[in-house]
Amino acid sequence: MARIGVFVCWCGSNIAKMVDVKKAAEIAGGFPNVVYSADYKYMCSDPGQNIVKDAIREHKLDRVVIGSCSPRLHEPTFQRCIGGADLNPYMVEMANLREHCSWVHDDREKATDKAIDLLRMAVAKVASDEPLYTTKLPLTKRALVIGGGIAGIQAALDIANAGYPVTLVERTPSIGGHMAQYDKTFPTLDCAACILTPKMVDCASNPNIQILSYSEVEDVSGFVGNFEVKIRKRARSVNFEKCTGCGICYSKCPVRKIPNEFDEGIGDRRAIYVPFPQAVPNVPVIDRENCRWFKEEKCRACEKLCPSQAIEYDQEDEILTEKIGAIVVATGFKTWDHSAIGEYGYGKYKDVITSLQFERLTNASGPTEGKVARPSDGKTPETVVFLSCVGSRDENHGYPYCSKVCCMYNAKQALLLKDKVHDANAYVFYMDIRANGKGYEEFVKRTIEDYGATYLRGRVSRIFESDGKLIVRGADTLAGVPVEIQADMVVLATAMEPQTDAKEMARKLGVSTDQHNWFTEAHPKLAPVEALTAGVYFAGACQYPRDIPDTVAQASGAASKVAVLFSKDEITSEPMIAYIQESSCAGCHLCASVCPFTAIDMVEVTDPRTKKPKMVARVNAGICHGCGTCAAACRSQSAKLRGFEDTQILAEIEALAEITSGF
Amino acid sequence: MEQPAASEHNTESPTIILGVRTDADFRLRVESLSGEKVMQCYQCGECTAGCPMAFAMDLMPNQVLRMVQLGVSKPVLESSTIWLCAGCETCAARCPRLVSLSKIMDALRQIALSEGKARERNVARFHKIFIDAVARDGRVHEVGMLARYKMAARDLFSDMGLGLRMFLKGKLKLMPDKIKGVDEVRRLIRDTTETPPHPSPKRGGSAAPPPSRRGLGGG
Amino acid sequence: MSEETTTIEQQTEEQKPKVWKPRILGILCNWCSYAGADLAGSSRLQYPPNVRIIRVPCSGRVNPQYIFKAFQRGFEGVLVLGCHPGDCHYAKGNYYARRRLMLLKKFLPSLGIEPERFHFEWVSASEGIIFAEVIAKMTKKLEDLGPFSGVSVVQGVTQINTDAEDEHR
Amino acid sequence: MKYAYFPGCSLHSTAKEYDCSTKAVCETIGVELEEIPDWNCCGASSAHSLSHKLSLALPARNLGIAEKMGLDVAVPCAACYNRMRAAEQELRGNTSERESINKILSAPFEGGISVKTLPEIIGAPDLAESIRENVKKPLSQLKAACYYGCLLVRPPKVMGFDDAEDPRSLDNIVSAIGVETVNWPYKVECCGASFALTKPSIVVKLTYDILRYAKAAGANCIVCACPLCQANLDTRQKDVEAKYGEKFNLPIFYFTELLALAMDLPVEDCLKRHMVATDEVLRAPITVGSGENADKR
Ligand SMILES: Cc1cc2nc3c(=O)[nH]c(=O)nc-3n(C[C@H](O)[C@H](O)[C@H](O)COP(=O)(O)OP(=O)(O)OC[C@H]3O[C@@H](n4cnc5c(N)ncnc54)[C@H](O)[C@@H]3O)c2cc1C
Ligand SMILES: Cc1cc2nc3c(=O)[nH]c(=O)nc-3n(C[C@H](O)[C@H](O)[C@H](O)COP(=O)(O)OP(=O)(O)OC[C@H]3O[C@@H](n4cnc5c(N)ncnc54)[C@H](O)[C@@H]3O)c2cc1C
Ligand code: SF4
Ligand code: SF4
Ligand code: SF4
Ligand code: SF4
Ligand code: SF4
Ligand code: SF4
Ligand code: SF4
Ligand code: SF4
Repeated sequence: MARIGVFVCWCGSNIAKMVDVKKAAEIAGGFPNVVYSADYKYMCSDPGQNIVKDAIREHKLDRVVIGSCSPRLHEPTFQRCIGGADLNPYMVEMANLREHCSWVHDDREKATDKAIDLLRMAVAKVASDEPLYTTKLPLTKRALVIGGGIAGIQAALDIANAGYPVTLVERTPSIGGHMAQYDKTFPTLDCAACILTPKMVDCASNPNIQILSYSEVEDVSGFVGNFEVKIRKRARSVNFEKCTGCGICYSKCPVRKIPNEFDEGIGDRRAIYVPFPQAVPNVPVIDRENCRWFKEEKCRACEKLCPSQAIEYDQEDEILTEKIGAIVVATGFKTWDHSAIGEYGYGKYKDVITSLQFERLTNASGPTEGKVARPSDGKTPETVVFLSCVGSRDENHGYPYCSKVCCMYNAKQALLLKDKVHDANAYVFYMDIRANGKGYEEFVKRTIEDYGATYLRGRVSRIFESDGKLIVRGADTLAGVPVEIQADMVVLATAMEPQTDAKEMARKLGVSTDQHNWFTEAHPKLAPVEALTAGVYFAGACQYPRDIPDTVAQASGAASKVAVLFSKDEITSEPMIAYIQESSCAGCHLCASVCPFTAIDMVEVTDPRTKKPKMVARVNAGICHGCGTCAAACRSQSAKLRGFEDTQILAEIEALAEITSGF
Repeated sequence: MEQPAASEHNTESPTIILGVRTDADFRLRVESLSGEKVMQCYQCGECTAGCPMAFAMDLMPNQVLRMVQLGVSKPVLESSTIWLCAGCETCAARCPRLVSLSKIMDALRQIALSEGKARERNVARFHKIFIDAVARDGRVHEVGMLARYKMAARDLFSDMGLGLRMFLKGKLKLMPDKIKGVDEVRRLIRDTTETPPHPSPKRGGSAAPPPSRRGLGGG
Repeated sequence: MSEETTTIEQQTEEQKPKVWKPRILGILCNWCSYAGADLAGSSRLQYPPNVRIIRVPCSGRVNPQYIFKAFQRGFEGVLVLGCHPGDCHYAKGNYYARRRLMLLKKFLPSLGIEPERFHFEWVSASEGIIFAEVIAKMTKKLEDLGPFSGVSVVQGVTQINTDAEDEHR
Repeated sequence: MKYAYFPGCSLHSTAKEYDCSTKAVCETIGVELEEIPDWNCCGASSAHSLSHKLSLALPARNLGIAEKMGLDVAVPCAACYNRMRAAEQELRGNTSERESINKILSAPFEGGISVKTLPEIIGAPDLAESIRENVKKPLSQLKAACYYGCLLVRPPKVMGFDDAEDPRSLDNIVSAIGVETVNWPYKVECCGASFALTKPSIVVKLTYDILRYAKAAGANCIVCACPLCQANLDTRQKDVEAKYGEKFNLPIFYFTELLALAMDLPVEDCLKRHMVATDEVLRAPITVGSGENADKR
């Protein structure tokens, strides 16, 4: 038989003014299983808490009801309080007599009635409270970072420097991501290589970081602290240990004219290649689709020439299995394919290029060694038109959202053009200039005022070729006129969009994506780096378009979340989570299908009665957040939620059923 | 030709008074006639950039839309622009916000006509005469229609050479076709226009201008 | 114990002839709506004293049998309040709640319960005013509907939640 | 293959040559055309300038009659096609509008048939063979700029049979009869047809641009599928030349005229009606002696 104590708080006059607290305590004293009741001026004060503790000892109370303010305010206080009197902290319920009663009613009699009812409900619920215990789960202190752009690099370095090992998985042969493609970065015009390559080298030399380039995540299972990750290390055809990075192989490979992905197709690479000279790791890969040996069984020149005998044609893909405690997703973005726009020529005009291509054209170590030259004939363009929002803010062809960084790199590129080709004309068509960062507005101003780029407020309706020129038909809505520019080159600020396999990656990780396939954070403001799935974090442009400063800030945020997680030796799981009563579970999968966190797996067990195997649901305590959606879904009442059992909620309803008349 | 509305417009201060005199219903009326959501436009100007008629317009297409967004009707309804829109749909095909400005232009022409505010009278007159011709015969008879238009526009001599050349090439037919179902066509026209045109009773079309209405044939 | 209960019954007995007031059960999610009700309190908004609130972690926790039980036990109205779409603390528990409870609402007439007696709404943590209004409106609506004669056909309930009903009786 | 034929007002007067070449070509390649009895004007751009409903109602009458015939409609004139197709699409989707208009119609339109334009019909893959078989004299002396104008392809969601920014149907058809086509930027620009009478100065400017870009792309003629485009480009060419002091001398062909020529069908009468003389380009660098035969006709 439960022994319940009820304590009614006055809250000074906050409750006592409208509720007859003495009467309430007195009546509550007579409820079933209540062996003690009292009232006091401030229950949460030290003397108040001592009254509770003393009564627990004196009257051998095993559960407690506090009639006071909202449990959202003081539940932890009273949990600690009864814990101090050696009761399980979850054996307390609160009746909200202040926010839900004394403050909202002006009829003392009715408020007192209501207060008594609220106490009655709390007493009914507490009677079936069970002691709850937090569970400790083991924790593997190794992080996985997926994607080796600036986001992944920064996150890996921060985690490694906090003292935890990191596996950094990058799909391409080198880490560096998009930032490695740029010459200068806004708003300070830092040389991208000068600030990025040291970080890349740090990654490679940090003993806590294992870089797996040319690799991909195949599969992720488990839960926070206890993930098991399968990684496919694609066959490089070059022995990682033996290769010294001398470069003889790729300077001699006879297959030359392969458009280099890293150069956005403007420059060429060989069949054996490193994507760019500062690549990390500086070990080439053989592109088997283009290599003559793999295609025609001819050549093997690289093998003959390699001074270190590093070429291994018979390498195969390897699958590594790693135990991982936390995952940072930093897979970045790709740019939108403008060949969807007919009025801009369906991507057919050679001198209509993307901003990423322009980055390569201005890069001192790029295909033109930093000389701005138009792709069709290599001539230096005199008039270059930059178009904003190509595929962004465009529901007709592309995406409704703003890509956030293009306004700024448009300014950067117009500035770089004027810097490199002094008498060039730079025209920038824009709809709004979104320069909302530290020093950004000033940067745009510089481009316009000091460098003389011409900004035109409007969009371009048509680009076509005539007489060796690109005719750009736009509008200047400020002047209220159509504008025609005869250009030598047009640069399209194409939208940033999620990686093609983002949805697939989300599925592997059990995280969600929005309608455009950007990864969804747990809360847009208060949990911007966390996934809803515990132990998974986002960094950089995989979550939404963002620039380098934001990316780095978020990457460090994600890294510190990982460090916080790893700073404990075990994972403590919340006690108020779901569990399954396996004896009655029909294995119908309904609970698993509604769980917002995919915390429920179906497992095979032996039915204790029939001794036959059957499928039942099992809640993964590391993942469950305790929402109770499963418990409401289960038809056989087998999925249950600790702390909010059906029996308890029904008891609260039942308690009021005794009152037969209106309130 | 005198254009009282336009001169009034020109002498007025260009300041748009909002909040006080804004014709709030104007936008809604345009929206319901056109079926387009006017507020979707974010004033990028792509319509203006691609409009083949922009060079001849007094308000740019995006400006027309802006005025509608603001609920300012007078400058729009009295503009040449709405009559110079060729309905070529270039704007609608390319608008990044999926607004069909050409449908909005249709709606504005309809409102301007019903309020007698058509600025480009010849264009408005032409459309009227065209539909009058359809109401007369069920088909358009170019010579008759041309003659009526030229009379109404008091513009008998321009294009005379062209007309003669076309006539000599056998391109102009002298006698109109009249279809059997002309009554049905007249009913269609009467029941689907706010103010139905009045087909002249005499076959073959006299040179008399159509019945005068404010802002239309009245001149 | 029995003494006190008698007192209450006497009290309520006395009130009964004065004014009849409907009894409302409110089931509120912890993160948004319960907090909204708290805000109504901290803002000292006044609303009719006929509602009794049960706190659940999420509107997705609300099992339809709670609502049937409440009607069976003589409540004149039941309210379920949850976070606005997109605001759910558990991402999408409220979507499940909406789906389930809309279905339930359709069922009510077959049990002889006017569907207006059940109300489902989104109330955020900052919508204390809306919470107070919801209670006031619901009270008014139920007063207009008059006392509830009780669940008429019980098979319906059994169809939806057979095991549950028996287990907890 | 049989269609309900809707010639439209122009093909009965200013564009007779389009009408007769269409009929001749269709007969030859096995497309049967049965004129919609007692058809009425589609309303052109005037109807929708006055009343949206009227712009649906006038085509609806023709559609209703065609539905009674049980045939899809073949429309040679791009302007009529645009109006008929727009009405068809809207009336099929908008039940209440359809019903209210059907009340006035003697033959109601219920959405059972659809409207096609001639380039769509003749350019259909299954007719390619039949066209190839009938070509007697490939017109390889021609280098054509195919001009689609606005109404054939826009709005793309309604017209939709060809690309709105870079349509290819006419190019493909005339390529099949040996005509070389040029890539040029003014394929789908507007010629201002609806202002032919009211704003000649505008038409002259728009026409000038079209002619200019066609010429710059190296074309020696323009091919079109619309009587309004043809009329503008052909009849106004003299005015353009006078105003801008530039000689173009670009004959404006209906694509059906070229098909007929290539198939050696009698189209002499058609060509006589052109304002810009056609014999020069047709005679030009003669291949396979086709020019002579054409002259004899
Ligand atoms: C033209 C252009 C110019 C720009 N200029 C500037 C500038 O001047 N200043 C500035 O602040 N910002 C600039 N930005 C924005 C900048 O590029 C981004 O902020 C930054 O690159 C985001 O870094 P990230 O690491 O999140 O993504 P990314 O740079 O895209 O890196 C993602 C990495 O993940 C890898 N990856 C992807 N999928 C997988 C997978 N499944 N498995 C393993 N690896 C994977 C990719 O290969 C890549 O290496 C510019 C953007 C563009 C388009
Ligand atoms: C009108 C307005 C509306 C906004 N609306 C939104 C919105 O809808 N959504 C959104 O995302 N953002 C919004 N913002 C931005 C948002 O307010 C800021 O992003 C956010 O408040 C920043 O939080 P903070 O903690 O950095 O700074 P603050 O909120 O400014 O907090 C700083 C705190 O530090 C204290 N403090 C200052 N100096 C000292 C000192 N020397 N010693 C001790 N304490 C000190 C201050 O008293 C203050 O409590 C809005 C901003 C404004 C102005
Ligand atoms: S417990 Fe709450 S109600 Fe009681 S004194 Fe403290 S604040 Fe006031
Ligand atoms: S594979 Fe051999 S040749 Fe190529 S870079 Fe490495 S060591 Fe040099
Ligand atoms: S074997 Fe392949 S990669 Fe090596 S040099 Fe030859 S083609 Fe190049
Ligand atoms: S950042 Fe600027 S250019 Fe890019 S989509 Fe946004 S507004 Fe357009
Ligand atoms: S819903 Fe219930 S019965 Fe079905 S699998 Fe889950 S726990 Fe088992
Ligand atoms: S309580 Fe919520 S999070 Fe936990 S298993 Fe059930 S549905 Fe999933
Ligand atoms: S193109 Fe569309 S969005 Fe842009 S100004 Fe014109 S109507 Fe508005
Ligand atoms: S439809 Fe009218 S406004 Fe639009 S582009 Fe054509 S002429 Fe201009």
